[in-house]
Amino acid sequence: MSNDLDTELDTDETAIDPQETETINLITAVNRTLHQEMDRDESIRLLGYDIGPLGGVYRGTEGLLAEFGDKRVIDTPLSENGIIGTAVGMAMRGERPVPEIQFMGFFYPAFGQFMYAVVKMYKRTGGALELPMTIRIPYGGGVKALEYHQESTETYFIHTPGVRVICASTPAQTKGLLAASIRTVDPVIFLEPKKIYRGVDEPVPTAAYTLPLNKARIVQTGSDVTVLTWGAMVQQAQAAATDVDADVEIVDLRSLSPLDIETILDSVSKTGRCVVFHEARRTLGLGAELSALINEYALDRLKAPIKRATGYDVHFPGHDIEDDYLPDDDRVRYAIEAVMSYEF
Amino acid sequence: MSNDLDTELDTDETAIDPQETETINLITAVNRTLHQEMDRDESIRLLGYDIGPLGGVYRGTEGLLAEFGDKRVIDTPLSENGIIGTAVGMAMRGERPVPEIQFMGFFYPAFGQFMYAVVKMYKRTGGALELPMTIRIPYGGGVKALEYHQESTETYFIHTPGVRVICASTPAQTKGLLAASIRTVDPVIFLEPKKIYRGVDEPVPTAAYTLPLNKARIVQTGSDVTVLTWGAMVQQAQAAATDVDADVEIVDLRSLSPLDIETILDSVSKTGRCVVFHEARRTLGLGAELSALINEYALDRLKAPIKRATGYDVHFPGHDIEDDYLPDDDRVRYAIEAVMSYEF
Amino acid sequence: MAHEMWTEERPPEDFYRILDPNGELQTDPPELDEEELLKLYRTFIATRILEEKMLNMQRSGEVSLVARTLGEEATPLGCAAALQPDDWIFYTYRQTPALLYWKLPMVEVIASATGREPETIAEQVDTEDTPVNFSPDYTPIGTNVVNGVGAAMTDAFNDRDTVTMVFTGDGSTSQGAFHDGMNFAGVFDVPAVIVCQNNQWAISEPAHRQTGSETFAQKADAYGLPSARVDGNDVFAVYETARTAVERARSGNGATFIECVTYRMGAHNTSDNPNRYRDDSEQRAYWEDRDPVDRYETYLRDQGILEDDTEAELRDGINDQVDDAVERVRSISTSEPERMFDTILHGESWRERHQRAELHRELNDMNPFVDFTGEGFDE
Amino acid sequence: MAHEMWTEERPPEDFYRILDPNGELQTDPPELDEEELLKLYRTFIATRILEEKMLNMQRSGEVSLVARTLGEEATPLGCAAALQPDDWIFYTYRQTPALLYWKLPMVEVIASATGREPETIAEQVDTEDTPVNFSPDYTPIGTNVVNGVGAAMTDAFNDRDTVTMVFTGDGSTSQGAFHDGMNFAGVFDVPAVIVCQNNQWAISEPAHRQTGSETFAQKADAYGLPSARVDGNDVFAVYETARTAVERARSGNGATFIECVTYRMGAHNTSDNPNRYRDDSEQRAYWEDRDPVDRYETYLRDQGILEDDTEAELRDGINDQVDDAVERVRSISTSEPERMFDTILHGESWRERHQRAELHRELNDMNPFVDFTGEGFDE
Ligand SMILES: Cc1ncc(C[n+]2csc(CCOP(=O)(O)OP(=O)(O)O)c2C)c(N)n1
Ligand SMILES: Cc1ncc(C[n+]2csc(CCOP(=O)(O)OP(=O)(O)O)c2C)c(N)n1
Ligand SMILES: [Mg+2]
Ligand SMILES: [Mg+2]
Repeated sequence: MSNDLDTELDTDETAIDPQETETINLITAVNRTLHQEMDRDESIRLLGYDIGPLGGVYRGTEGLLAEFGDKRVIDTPLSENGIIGTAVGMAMRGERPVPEIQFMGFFYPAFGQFMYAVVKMYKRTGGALELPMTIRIPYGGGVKALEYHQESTETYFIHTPGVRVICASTPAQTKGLLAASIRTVDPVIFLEPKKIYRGVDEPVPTAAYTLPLNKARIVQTGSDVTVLTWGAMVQQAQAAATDVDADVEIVDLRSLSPLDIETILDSVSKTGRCVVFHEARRTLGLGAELSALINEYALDRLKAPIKRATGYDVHFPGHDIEDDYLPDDDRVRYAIEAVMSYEF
Repeated sequence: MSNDLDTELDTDETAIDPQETETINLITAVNRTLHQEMDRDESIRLLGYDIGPLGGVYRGTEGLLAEFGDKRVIDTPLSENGIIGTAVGMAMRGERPVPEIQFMGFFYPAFGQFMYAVVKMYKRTGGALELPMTIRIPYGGGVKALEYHQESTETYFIHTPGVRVICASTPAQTKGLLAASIRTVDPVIFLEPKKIYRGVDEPVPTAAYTLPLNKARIVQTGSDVTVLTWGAMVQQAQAAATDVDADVEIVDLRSLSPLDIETILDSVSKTGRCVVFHEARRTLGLGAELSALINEYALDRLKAPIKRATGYDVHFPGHDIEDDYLPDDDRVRYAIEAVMSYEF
Repeated sequence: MAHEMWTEERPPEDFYRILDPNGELQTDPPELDEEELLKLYRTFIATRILEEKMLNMQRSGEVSLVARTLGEEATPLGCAAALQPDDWIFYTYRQTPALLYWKLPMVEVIASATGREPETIAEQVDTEDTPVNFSPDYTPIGTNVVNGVGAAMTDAFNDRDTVTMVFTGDGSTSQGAFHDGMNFAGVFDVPAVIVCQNNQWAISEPAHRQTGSETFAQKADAYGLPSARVDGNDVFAVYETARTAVERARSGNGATFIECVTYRMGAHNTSDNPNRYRDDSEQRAYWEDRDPVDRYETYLRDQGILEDDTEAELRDGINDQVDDAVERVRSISTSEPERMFDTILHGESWRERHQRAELHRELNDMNPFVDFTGEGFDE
Repeated sequence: MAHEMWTEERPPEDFYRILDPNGELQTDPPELDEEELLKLYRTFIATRILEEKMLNMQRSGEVSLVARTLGEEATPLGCAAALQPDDWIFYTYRQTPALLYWKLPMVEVIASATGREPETIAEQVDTEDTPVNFSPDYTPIGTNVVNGVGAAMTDAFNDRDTVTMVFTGDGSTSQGAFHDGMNFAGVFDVPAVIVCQNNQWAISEPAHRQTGSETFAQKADAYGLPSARVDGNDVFAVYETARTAVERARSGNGATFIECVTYRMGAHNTSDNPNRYRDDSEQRAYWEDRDPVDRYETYLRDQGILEDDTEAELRDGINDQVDDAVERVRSISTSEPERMFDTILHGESWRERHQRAELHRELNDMNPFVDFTGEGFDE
């Protein structure tokens, strides 16, 4: 068992020294992190299709082939199950593969390897074999792409024991969380909100650092209502917060599995109201679990029902109406207003 | 579009004439139903491995090969994705395939076809192509079998739009629900609680009949607390109900997707207390959605938090401790007692 | 920063060929009358004009994504032409000539590239029944192979003489679904023809990164299926091979796998930039010399079947047809947002009804979250 | 009610064979010294005795499920014997001889059939390092093929001369995962040997229902891998073929696929009853004549390597070893229920801590649902 696990899980965020920073977007943060981590640790290999000469359809792996060669940046045949399954084999031999799934909607053919190997190897061996691997997956809508290019089906991962599910919401978060994911001994699904790959820049420390994999982040504190969210929705929640007549606390979950339930309960116990805000379909989207947990452990603190500002229970729709599907600052604002308006 | 859809969805249960019955178990009810339906409709074909000469590892298809021949009872190569994918092709050509997945834990390699074809074809064609197919899946634990032979991962199906998820809890329910599933125009995942395949017999009408696919069943009415459950847990809930100091209402959901939310809300609004009881892991098990729905639409009726008497968030454990994992009448009784004891 | 490019390998050219790159016959041409020969030509040209138009529409934002057939047209065309009415085609996104040959209205082809909600297209475009049946198009690769084989299984079981043709790419052969489809095809002796349109690229991955096998054709061995390997830029060779395979299927002798060797002249689709991963200065010239349309046109002219004025007339006709189709597409309104709830399941559930109402309210500036009782909204 | 049975087809026997069913050499035997020859024999016998014992334990309820190797022993044995220390084996549930050959303690073999929680076994049985490394066993078929090939990729990338051997069944070749593993093996030239232990049955499905190909060996063509097809009941032929493949792999020339033709003499496992689907009166006699142990024993006796007293001694030794192992297994306690929460993720989450406490309370007759604040229980 890795000794520094707890360090990676529990990084002290305030200790990160932002002396030197560069202002970059989220996909560049992914690229920088992969670069730094691969430099640091020779056992890291990237696998996926279109990650080599092309540098990834979103350019996340740009330049890495030239830097590290084709034994560490491995363009594979077009099989997601093959990618995940061979990555497992590598991790079984002590390496740290970082496979990429091009779009979340193409993960499904790999579901066999995911269920049979990724999440079960550690248990199956009674702890003898650890499986450190980080599966990078761009996810989410808002990019007017073809079917299965806009999915937000993290529920399939979250319901499954044996894997961490991490999602970053800003460039700086991405760098620290991706590095921590790669360094931890558990398999990690690392979700990248591709809608904000570009367009939102922020200063990011140039040195390597990790952020905790087990702690939600309070984006802003507030006393009236808690918004639980993650990924691309975080900034929409921030936008909505400026626009409502309520003091909004925003929690960026960061770890979707396991959840930082303490932070969640603390926040809702304080505010007494909660809105969950996510892109995924509503039925059994993570909002369901959050709502159920709060109900179980903080019912008497609730001043209003928990509302879920989410996608609808439909297939991701055509381009012409995808904006009507996607939850946005308006939708979360409505939800905040609704819970604020409620009286027992 | 099928005209008799609504009939299948909405069967009037009281109209079923139980003049002639036979006392059979659940797996025999499956067998009888397949037999009768195949007799009725030539476009029904069964696909799966070990369903022909062997008659299914649980004997669900026993005798059907001899009766209907190998063009209607099709032993396939050992590929779940191939089974589901070819069944889709058949349904696209106007047939009504009834593929069997031997154990729920072996569905995972078929997740590609499930997500890409089964649940999306109707939508993808803008309604031009219906996809009537019923995927039979034995599920659940309590049989001391190998890994992946005891799974209860219905969440993966329920979170996915475009498919009905039906689960039967008794032999008579099985017959009516399976017939209705086969007759409806939507794709259906038909879950069979294999733990009670044998051992629990009841009188079942010998004539064919259907039960509604869109209505939960009130197993017993009560005024203090609602237990929401399905499958093999129903009878455990009944056992627990006799053993607690509370008037328990038991709702057998039958349709896990879409949910009969009206019946659920009515019951909990009446009792003011609710326990969800299922075998699946807790995090994002269906209990989460049920709890969230009640919170959203009946919070002010709640006299206590909703508790989830479920499996734990672990891999299904070894034989020696599986009984400690599985929710049973004790666990649901504790949950009932807990919500009864609660005071705001 | 150094930039790596793929080295391309040319596949062996010891394949079946009738019409060589210069438009000269190497052996007897298929028995096709003049009308049929011109129909093939017309489909070639129609494909180029239509796809060119769609490319322009993509640039101007009218359609969202276009994957062209450029340089590969002979493969889907020759294969599709070997079918008969009532047969089936399970295609991907790179078989425009097959669609046009069997009269799928251009308006549908264009409309589906707009990314509109499918019902909108279905409702606003009068979809005519095509002589040959088409599966819907689907994005996830490999999926159609299994579905097509399943469809063909029903023909086998029902003793129908319908043939199902399935198209797949070189890259797609790596998917488990390809394996499943091929394997079931072999076990159940289905009346299907499975075509690998080997354009040597899968987005940025060259064919030699997909498989260690020298040819794609030999993949059929694994399933006990006969196979053929043809010059995919020679519409005659493709047609002849497909015709034999179709006959074999129709007469109950099972499925055939055909590798058609061609080359993707352009980008994977309009969101791709091949200059990042392939240096095709050399390859391009090589494959331009082997262009499927050029050689066919040369042949037709040599035979006196095609003359300048026939060509001009034909092009005019197609241009008009394309313009009409574009007009029709432009007249399709965007979807009603509530469409997203349609054709998911039959019958209306509580959940669907409630979420429809939520969306309706949101679109009408009413708060969609104020139902606290489950009784819905009274506006 | 009429009952349908499968008709069995005998696979072609034009495979590689050294030792014929009568124990006579058809060609030169492999270069193995007497010690090694006796080690093979010993492993054969140990497998039969151990599996027989486990069958009894299953009947008496001590172990929960047993899948035997009966009649197929030469395949895993000959293959495994071709490896060197530090190599890897990715196996299924039907390679007992490979485990025993490389000294996996019998107590582990038996213990894993008890269905105990894995940590319990890991903790209570001193697992020694075996000379050859074993993957864990896993139930879902096909999975190990991809994992094994991935493992071999690391050897290729690191220029190590380790060889990975992967076992798969005839039925398992139908899985997409098999396709993936084979395909990656071909593309990345991995140092692996993939063995198809074709025992002609997959539970109730005969091999001719798995694939339309005449042999399994030819499946390698699809991936550009060399293949061999051998008499899987001839330990010499299996060994020789595997040895060549292992050398090929070790010297950096890539993977080989080997089909070993054998026959499943018994049930799929202890929960199966083959009389329901195969009428093996005729087949059984045929394959009994080809038994791998009989022919090998005949050979050893003919060579004067094995005598009655050596055999008796060896059997006694094995019996003792098995008895010891059984005793050790009997001494393993059942698992602490809380074990189910172990080795899922590192570090303890709120959820895990809370659910552990719930279980603890339930086991101690305390209500596990009375935490209404999330602060846990104070007993
Ligand atoms: C399951 C799945 N994985 C990945 C993709 C993304 N993708 C779309 S097309 C394509 C390449 C396909 O290559 P090929 O089969 O050769 O067809 P071509 O585009 O060359 O016609 C990829 C990887 C997809 N659509 N589906
Ligand atoms: C993915 C998956 N599907 C189904 C099963 C159930 N199953 C267990 S063994 C088996 C047959 C395997 O046959 P084969 O590969 O020939 O191996 P054999 O048992 O003959 O050694 C099946 C279907 C499984 N374990 N995994
Ligand atoms: Mg291609
Ligand atoms: Mg077998």
